[in-house]
Amino acid sequence: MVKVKVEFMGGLDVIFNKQRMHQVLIDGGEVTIKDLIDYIVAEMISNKNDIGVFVENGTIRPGILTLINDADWELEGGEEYVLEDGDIISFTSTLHGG
Amino acid sequence: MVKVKVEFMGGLDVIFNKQRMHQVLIDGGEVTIKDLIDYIVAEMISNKNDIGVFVENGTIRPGILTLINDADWELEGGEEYVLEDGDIISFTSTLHGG
Amino acid sequence: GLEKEFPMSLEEYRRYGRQMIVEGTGGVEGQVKLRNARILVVGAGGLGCPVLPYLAGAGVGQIGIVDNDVVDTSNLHRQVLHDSTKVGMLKCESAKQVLNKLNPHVTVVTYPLRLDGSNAFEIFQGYDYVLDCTDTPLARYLISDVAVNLGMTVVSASGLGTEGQLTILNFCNVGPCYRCFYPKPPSPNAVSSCQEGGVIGPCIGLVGTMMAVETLKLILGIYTAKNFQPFLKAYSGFPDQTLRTFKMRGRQDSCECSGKNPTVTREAIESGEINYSVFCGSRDYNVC
Amino acid sequence: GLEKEFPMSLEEYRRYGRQMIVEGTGGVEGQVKLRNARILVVGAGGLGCPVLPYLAGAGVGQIGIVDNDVVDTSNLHRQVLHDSTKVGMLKCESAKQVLNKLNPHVTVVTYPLRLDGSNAFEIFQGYDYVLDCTDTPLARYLISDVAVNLGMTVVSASGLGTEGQLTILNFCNVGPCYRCFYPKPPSPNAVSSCQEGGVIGPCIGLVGTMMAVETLKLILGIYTAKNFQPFLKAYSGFPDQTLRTFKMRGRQDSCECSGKNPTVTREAIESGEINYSVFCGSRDYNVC
Ligand SMILES: [Zn+2]
Ligand SMILES: [Zn+2]
Repeated sequence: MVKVKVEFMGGLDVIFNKQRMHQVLIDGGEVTIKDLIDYIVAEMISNKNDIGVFVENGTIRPGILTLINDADWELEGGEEYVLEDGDIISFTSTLHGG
Repeated sequence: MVKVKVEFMGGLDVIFNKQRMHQVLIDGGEVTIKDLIDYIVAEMISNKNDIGVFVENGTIRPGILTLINDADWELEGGEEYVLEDGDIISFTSTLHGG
Repeated sequence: GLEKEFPMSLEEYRRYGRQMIVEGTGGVEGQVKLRNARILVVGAGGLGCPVLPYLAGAGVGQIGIVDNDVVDTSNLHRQVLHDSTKVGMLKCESAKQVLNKLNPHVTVVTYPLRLDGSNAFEIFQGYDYVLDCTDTPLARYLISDVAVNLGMTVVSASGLGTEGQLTILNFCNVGPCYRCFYPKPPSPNAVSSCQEGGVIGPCIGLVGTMMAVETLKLILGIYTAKNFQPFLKAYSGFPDQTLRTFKMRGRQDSCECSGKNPTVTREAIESGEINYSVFCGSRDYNVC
Repeated sequence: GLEKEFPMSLEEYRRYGRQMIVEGTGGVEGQVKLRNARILVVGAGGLGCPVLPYLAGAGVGQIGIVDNDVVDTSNLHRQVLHDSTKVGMLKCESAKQVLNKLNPHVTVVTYPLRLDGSNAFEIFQGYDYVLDCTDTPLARYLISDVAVNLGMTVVSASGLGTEGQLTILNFCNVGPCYRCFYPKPPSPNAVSSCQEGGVIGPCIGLVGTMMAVETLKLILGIYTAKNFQPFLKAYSGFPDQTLRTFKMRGRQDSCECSGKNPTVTREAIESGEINYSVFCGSRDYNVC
């Protein structure tokens, strides 16, 4: 079991009851970010029509950045990163307005 | 012995060789912020003429805020607060320009 | 009646529509709060220059500007609301001209005078919030003291070099005041002005822009007596841009202004019994 | 000669003195760097409005402004460099008028056109740095691609609602580009414009002001190939003002523009082989 904080920014909180920060507990031995994404889709998106805002073709939708403790997940192994207790996983939609 | 980070902001770094962040090791059992201030005055201010910029009448000069892990030291016991390993102690001069 | 159904003109809907639809602004209700708000800005310098147009643009109903200084070429790198054709003009008048053109719906009132204990109460009383965009400890104590005595909340900020600080004082008459943070004034020789220390235009500009955000949040009711926590924000522009939030002490019982046994009363301020020049020391602060 | 001894006029010393004395600006040498700098700002909207006067105030020698849109009342709450008397005027011309009055030492060049693959190279080539103050993914990919092909560094920012983001792209031809971060464009339906989503004036204004700070740091050499670390800054204005710094991936070997085997070449862009409208999808983005 692992206990992490999950954060939605850049307007993504809209599909999570407008709440930016969530405490998440996931059962299992080695829980990867990929598992977390599956968990979020299955358990946290209240309106199933919103799933396409978060994932596309089985992974995070293009235009969303994923951060592990404030570092780009590409620096940490991407989807295969194994969560540790206390990690903060942030998802932020890229903004385009100016 | 205690190991903390000491930070000088709001222009105070000028009297610490223009370096904002310092690693500090102090010997002793219970080391308070008061001990840290004494240590800074004795060991870290290179030009002794600058001491009055940092302390006045035996304590931090009026106009300097002291923060313990980003919280006002008044919330943490002030001068008597006992340092813990990993603490970040920040001193910032109050700015007046506008 | 009609006004209840259509509390704003079509032109106002058009002008403010893009901010009214933002989550948290409260839509039409929030926009009416902005229109009813009266904000006093003390200082039309490096902090006031970005604050003023964003408040006017947002549709704040009345903006007062206190400043007795005139536009100078040496200010223009950071005081970008003014311009080279206005050198020598009162800053409050220069600012008023720009704001009137930006948004004719906003009433702009100018006070071309130096704020002191004898004139501050009368000026402050016509406003809901005061923004401290000044540049001396003397002005900062005075503004906080007057606001506490009138029960007003202050957005207070400052900057020098590449750094800046921002706080909210006397929030709802329960938050800390300037004297709670700084019971003793700094020695005059420890205070640097922008004149001496210098300042980077967009660094002080960023802090002023933050003041505008805080002011909108106060007007729109984002801060409440329940959720407000005393804070001080510290911005640094060089070498990395960072913004830190420090959790600050609450209102102090021992405070001479906002505490249990206040001596910094309206009477003491207006009569000159509280002598700010003596309190802060005699050094002549350059205007910044 | 005289120019070496006195590289600036007395008026310039007076105008820039308060920033020249700030630690880190490099004094006269830094001021000459600013005067020799040519900065292209694409977009004179919510981000461009604070960027432009702070760059002009600081004494940047040449400022180019690309924008083919006209001033509209619905923009004025956030685009505070313009005003109600200029509704219908080209934003680039409106901005030029303000900058010319603010600082006559600065050369302002306007490009009242829509940036595309066929005109971007010619425009960019006259400048040292490009600031992306636009509002669509299409423009963001185009600007980054052209800059990479020309070896230029980009300061790129964006905002919506009460949030904003800022990054530096293709720093010194070693940093990541927009395509390194976003190899695939977002689906058009996932993109909100300020028109639809709304925006708070000083929130987008703060991000624009941060762009001005970053630009000064680039010109003054605060960033070096040694100390530069790829980053993305995320600002949030409501309910609490915060600024986070995310450590980002470096340049990607697999990047189609800045990688080992680039297909997004100058020829492919100029010929129209790279079709940005098709790449980003056909939805019509409203100008923001
Ligand atoms: Zn108090
Ligand atoms: Zn790339």
